[in-house]
Amino acid sequence: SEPFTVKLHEDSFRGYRTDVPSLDVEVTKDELLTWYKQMTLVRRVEQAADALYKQKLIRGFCHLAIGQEAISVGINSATTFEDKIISSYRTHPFVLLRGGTLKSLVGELLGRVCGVSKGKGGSMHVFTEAFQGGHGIVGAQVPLGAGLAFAQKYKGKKTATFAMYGDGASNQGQVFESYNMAKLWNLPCIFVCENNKYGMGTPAERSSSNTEYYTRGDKIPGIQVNGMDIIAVHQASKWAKEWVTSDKGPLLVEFVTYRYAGHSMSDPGTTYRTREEIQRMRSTQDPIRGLQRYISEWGLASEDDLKAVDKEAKAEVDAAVEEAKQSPYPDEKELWTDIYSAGTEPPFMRGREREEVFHYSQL
Amino acid sequence: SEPFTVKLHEDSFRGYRTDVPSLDVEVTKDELLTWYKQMTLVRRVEQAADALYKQKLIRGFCHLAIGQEAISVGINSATTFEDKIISSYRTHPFVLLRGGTLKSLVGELLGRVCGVSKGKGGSMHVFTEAFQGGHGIVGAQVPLGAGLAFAQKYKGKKTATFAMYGDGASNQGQVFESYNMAKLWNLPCIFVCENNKYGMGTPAERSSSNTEYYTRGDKIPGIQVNGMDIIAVHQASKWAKEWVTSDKGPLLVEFVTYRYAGHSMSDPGTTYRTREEIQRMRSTQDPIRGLQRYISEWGLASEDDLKAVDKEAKAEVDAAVEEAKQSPYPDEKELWTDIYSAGTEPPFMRGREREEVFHYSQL
Amino acid sequence: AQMTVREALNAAMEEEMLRDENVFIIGEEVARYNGAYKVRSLAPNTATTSSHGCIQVTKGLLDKFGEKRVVDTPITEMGFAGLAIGAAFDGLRPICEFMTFNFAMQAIDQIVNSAGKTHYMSGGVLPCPIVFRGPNGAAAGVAAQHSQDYASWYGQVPGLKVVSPWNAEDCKGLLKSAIRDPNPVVFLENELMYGVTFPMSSEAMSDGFLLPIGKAKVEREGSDLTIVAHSKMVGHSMEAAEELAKEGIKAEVINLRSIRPLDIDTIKKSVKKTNRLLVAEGGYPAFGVGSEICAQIVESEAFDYLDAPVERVTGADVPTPYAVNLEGLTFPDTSVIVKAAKRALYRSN
Amino acid sequence: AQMTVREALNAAMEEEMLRDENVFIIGEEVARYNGAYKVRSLAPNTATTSSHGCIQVTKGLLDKFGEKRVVDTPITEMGFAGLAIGAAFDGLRPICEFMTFNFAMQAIDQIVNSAGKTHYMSGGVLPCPIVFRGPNGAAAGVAAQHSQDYASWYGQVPGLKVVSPWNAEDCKGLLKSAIRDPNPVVFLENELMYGVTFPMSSEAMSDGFLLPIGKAKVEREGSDLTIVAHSKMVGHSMEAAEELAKEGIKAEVINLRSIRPLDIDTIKKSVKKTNRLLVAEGGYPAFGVGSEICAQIVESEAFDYLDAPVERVTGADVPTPYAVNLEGLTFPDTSVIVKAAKRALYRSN
Ligand SMILES: Cc1ncc(C[n+]2csc(CCOP(=O)(O)OP(=O)(O)O)c2C)c(N)n1
Ligand SMILES: Cc1ncc(C[n+]2csc(CCOP(=O)(O)OP(=O)(O)O)c2C)c(N)n1
Ligand SMILES: [Mg+2]
Ligand SMILES: [Mg+2]
Repeated sequence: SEPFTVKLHEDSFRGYRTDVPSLDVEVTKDELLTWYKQMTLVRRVEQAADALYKQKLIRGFCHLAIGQEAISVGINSATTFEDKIISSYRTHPFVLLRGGTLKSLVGELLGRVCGVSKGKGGSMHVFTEAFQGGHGIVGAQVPLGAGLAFAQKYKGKKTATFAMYGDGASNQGQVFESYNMAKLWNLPCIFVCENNKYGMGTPAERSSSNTEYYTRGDKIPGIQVNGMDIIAVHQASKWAKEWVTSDKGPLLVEFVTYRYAGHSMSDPGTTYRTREEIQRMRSTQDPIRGLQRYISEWGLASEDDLKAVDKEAKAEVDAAVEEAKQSPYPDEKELWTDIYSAGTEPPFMRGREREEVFHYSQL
Repeated sequence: SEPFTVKLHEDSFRGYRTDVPSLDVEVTKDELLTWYKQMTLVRRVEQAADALYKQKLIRGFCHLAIGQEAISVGINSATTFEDKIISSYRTHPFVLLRGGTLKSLVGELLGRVCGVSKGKGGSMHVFTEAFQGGHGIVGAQVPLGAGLAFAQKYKGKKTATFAMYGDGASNQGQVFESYNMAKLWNLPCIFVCENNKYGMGTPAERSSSNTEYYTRGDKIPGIQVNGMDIIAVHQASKWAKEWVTSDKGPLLVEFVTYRYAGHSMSDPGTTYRTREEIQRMRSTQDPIRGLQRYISEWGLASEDDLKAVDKEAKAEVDAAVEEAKQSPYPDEKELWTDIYSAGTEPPFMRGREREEVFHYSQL
Repeated sequence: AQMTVREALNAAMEEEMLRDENVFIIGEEVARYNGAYKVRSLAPNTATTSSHGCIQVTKGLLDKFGEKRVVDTPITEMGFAGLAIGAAFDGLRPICEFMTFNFAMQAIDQIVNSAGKTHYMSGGVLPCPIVFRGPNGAAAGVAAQHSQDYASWYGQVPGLKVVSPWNAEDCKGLLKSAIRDPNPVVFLENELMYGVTFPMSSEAMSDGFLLPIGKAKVEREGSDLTIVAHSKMVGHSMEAAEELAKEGIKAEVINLRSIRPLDIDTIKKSVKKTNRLLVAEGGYPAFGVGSEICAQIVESEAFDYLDAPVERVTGADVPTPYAVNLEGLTFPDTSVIVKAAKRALYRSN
Repeated sequence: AQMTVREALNAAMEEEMLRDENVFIIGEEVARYNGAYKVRSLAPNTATTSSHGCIQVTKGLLDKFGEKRVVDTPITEMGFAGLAIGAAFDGLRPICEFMTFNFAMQAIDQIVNSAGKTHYMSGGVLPCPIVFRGPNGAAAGVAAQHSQDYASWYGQVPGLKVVSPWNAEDCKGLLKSAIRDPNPVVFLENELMYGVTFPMSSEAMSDGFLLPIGKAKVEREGSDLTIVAHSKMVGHSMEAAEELAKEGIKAEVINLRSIRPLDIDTIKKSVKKTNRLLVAEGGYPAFGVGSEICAQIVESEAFDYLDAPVERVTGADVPTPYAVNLEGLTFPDTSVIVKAAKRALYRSN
């Protein structure tokens, strides 16, 4: 479809040691509708996860990205599968956006063999060929991301890495260590702080002596972006990718956003913030409704069209959930695979007592 | 003696998010002569360590502070023994300045029982009641220092902690973690970067994407100080102590200095920098000669007086070295003491084979 | 009286904070956040949700002692552990909580090198009275990075004391002792146990109740076989002993309580009586608690009393998988202990 | 031909870098600094100064391969280890050097959790072909924080392979295999060995020379007693065997080479022949290599062949002291091995 230019709200960006991306964004109807569909799908699958957790079909931790959909969809929209994205445990959306199927995502949450990680990783540890996970140790993914960027540069690729972390994670020392190396070595790394205002129950001001996360890279320039506006996220991500792939060195990008649900499924999310605050964010900032408003305003689709998209997303998710539920648990042999690369294992490994021994010749 | 006011060179200080200390410094003749004596003694003892190492009487690592004497002496001059100082492995001077004797320092280097750490720590691990060490893991001492400051605040003391680290160490993540906590909690912690331009063989520009170390605390104000001028160091340290004890929160202080010798005794120190550079620093910036010039200029002591000080320092050091050499090695029982606090040990501990068992009842 | 493990830990901290102004708690979400960081535990005989991050372990302490003494930190394990150690160097008595010991791995240099070795390296000048505590080992369904058992790692380090309690009395008495100990103590809790209720003697309810670090407890006497276990595995061992009893086998169960110092004397004494030894633990098999106990027994006079090989029941040698069926094969339970116990008695195979 | 251990390591890296563009070296002072970070080694039969920080191990590689492939880092172990792992996730083959494994403790979360477990947690999606290398255990006179042996810690973790070579052939053949291995390999060198010269077979000199990870080597055959050792202790064990031979005792010496996988089969076979086992290592005694080998032997059919308790010769259970006389009591040497060996043969006591 035809590209046209829209104008972002003037508060969409703030810069530190740099100008900000243009507020004029070229988009197409197809793009906007795709994003709408993707964000809707993401929300639906998170809602399904919520339900599955409550039915005790998902174990352990389960962190939902509801409210933050514009970020995954917007970053993805600005990248190809050659770019790298690495993030924390709140990353179900990237599976859908970057090569995984609904079934493979839900299957992972249920610990089934159809899961993206064969059921071995669970909600926090999801990966695809084009999404480097899915990491549960807060902050650890940031140097890993710098390493992905290092490899891109090493290989002479004109691609970017988005190394993502939260406002809470931003205080981890290894984040600063990564900034420093990326700047010293001019790595094509975009450090993305997904500032959803809380790290678990701790508001940003109580964890971070500077809550303007885009300014925390010292000599590394940064921009702050309205992370609730998919078009702003798209524009910023495109601009950031352009920045790092034109050898200007690393960049910090802070997306200001909000998580609607608790930190993880077991957190009601209302002891450390007010219901009013949550309600206000939902009603005034919601990224899906925001895009919906744009679409209507610009006459790109009717309300019914969008409702149909939503309905379809729901149906797809429901179907995937059913399919995933039919998927078997991993075969018991899978306990032993992937500890080492196939073919390079020791002859055998030990189970819980001396007679429980798995010989790889059994595979 | 009578206080009088001297004026520092206008380049002595630089500020980040703060004004700088006054260039007018009130000093007394006694102070200046004391500092001269202390710096001289420090240098002499380091030279003795150099010789002892070459005689193979000092084992392992041995890091000398020659060239950097103004920093330990200047910080010490601005503090009492109630203040805390914690630093890395280049810390022989603090033993002398803060309660240890020459003999106890040299004894430690030689691994004798008279050593400040009973011979168990060696050159890198020296401690006194008023000096909290002496730490060999680069960067680890910085959060420890923040913790000392935390305790000072907890106990309601109006004292300060100087948490010191090098230009190389400054990139350690835990340094940034410490900055952040100190700022969040308003700790009376002075983060002191002793920038001697190199971390081992790596010049500052190759380790640090920002080499203006005093600006790296983000929201924490900082000052840069000419670390080769004892009066500037004194003034800055006094000002810094005043800052943190008046509840203004933490502060960064960068002392720009230079190490004349190699990184440690086994480093000739000339492969990664030129002999000319070293020579230039020695001849134009030397802290002892600098103070000597002030003293002569202001007529506080004759050249002969100062020579006598130097001679006395040398004699004292020589005597201490001889005494320390006479000190026995630790008793074999000392292998087992101080693993746990006395009286709280397990009944016994194991040596190298099952019959080598030490029973604490043997003590 | 009865108490959950969580309540016992909470009581221990409260009592010691009342007793000594210098005791304070520091860690992530220890103060303001009220029990929201939970992982659902699917283990039988635990509440359906058990706290992760121990928030509920420190619950109420903020209200009682204020922000000065109950300190929420940023997510900076190395930094706040180091800070707590520094505070201990100055004579405070920090209780440094890790949401789990898996996250403490980021801080392990501070725990081992700064806390564990500085007293020695300073010839006694710098003391380090500190407790590092939090859940160790696996919770339910949290996968490999969140499920490691660090008992043997910390247990290897001279300078540290390492405690791994099982029930509510253990937790109360040992945590209080750990807080009063002038040395760094690593206190390894088990998240799956937090919600479990145990009886408490009136002695254990008192605020003077202390259990000695470094002493194991014979939880059940027996003459046919010695089962040594720590943490959650003590419960499984007790269940296993019960099952074995049905077949007339009298198992002695030793609750290790401390990993360092390791109370080998109590084990030796038991082995001399039973002539058979099984060690049960939840961690990886290699270089584990069972290996060390086996080695110490073998090199002692008890070796001559062994009528069967020492049996080790351990976690499987795999990174913990998420899928419930695979996870089930990863950690030992009562039936695995029973199986190995019978083998030691030559009643199976 | 002859080579020092240092030269062998250097050659292994050079050959593999020539062979595979994706191999690169990253660490502190690996590139520009030429061998200046040294600690004086007072061990006999080593040069008086031996390199610490392995600079000399990477010597010359910068000139040959340039800054792209020989990368000096800031002093940020956690960060650069994580970065190297990330690069491995994308298919590069980093050799991540730590000045010593004592400093790697700051990065151990990355090594264990990110490198060791991600392949499993991702069901095989993210591979991690990386080598972490550097000196492990004690150098001479560097005190407690700089002297720890991490063999058993890393050896405990499924997902990692762990190598602990002794001589120049080991170093060359095993490091080359480690670099080609598609899994994360922890490669534990010994600083006191860097300067020691060993003969090299012509096979070992060739650039196709690979030794299999996970296989031990019988360095000396014997029938009276099995001595198992790794790293520097292999040398002491060989000397001990020589001394024992003077008294007519034929000791078999097994060079373990790998800690994980642990080649228990070779040990079992030997024990069945000799009926006596001694394990020598330089690390702390508890939860060590000796403990694990003892446990595995005891629970195997070899148990029935044991005519004497398994002997463990280890570092003493103390934080390493600086003073030369105390340090001397901390680490085992040939005489301690001889003593324990004779005891196993009932020739002493
Ligand atoms: C090293 C480490 N410490 C603590 C935790 C427990 N934890 C998991 S998520 C989290 C909060 C992170 O907050 P933030 O970075 O803001 O991300 P968000 O959850 O808001 O997306 C904490 C403390 C962990 N997983 N790893
Ligand atoms: C964690 C850690 N990594 C590496 C080392 C090895 N090391 C000792 S001193 C040093 C250089 C430190 O430089 P800097 O901080 O500038 O201090 P300086 O020696 O110049 O006083 C290094 C890399 C160490 N001791 N600890
Ligand atoms: Mg957040
Ligand atoms: Mg320096």
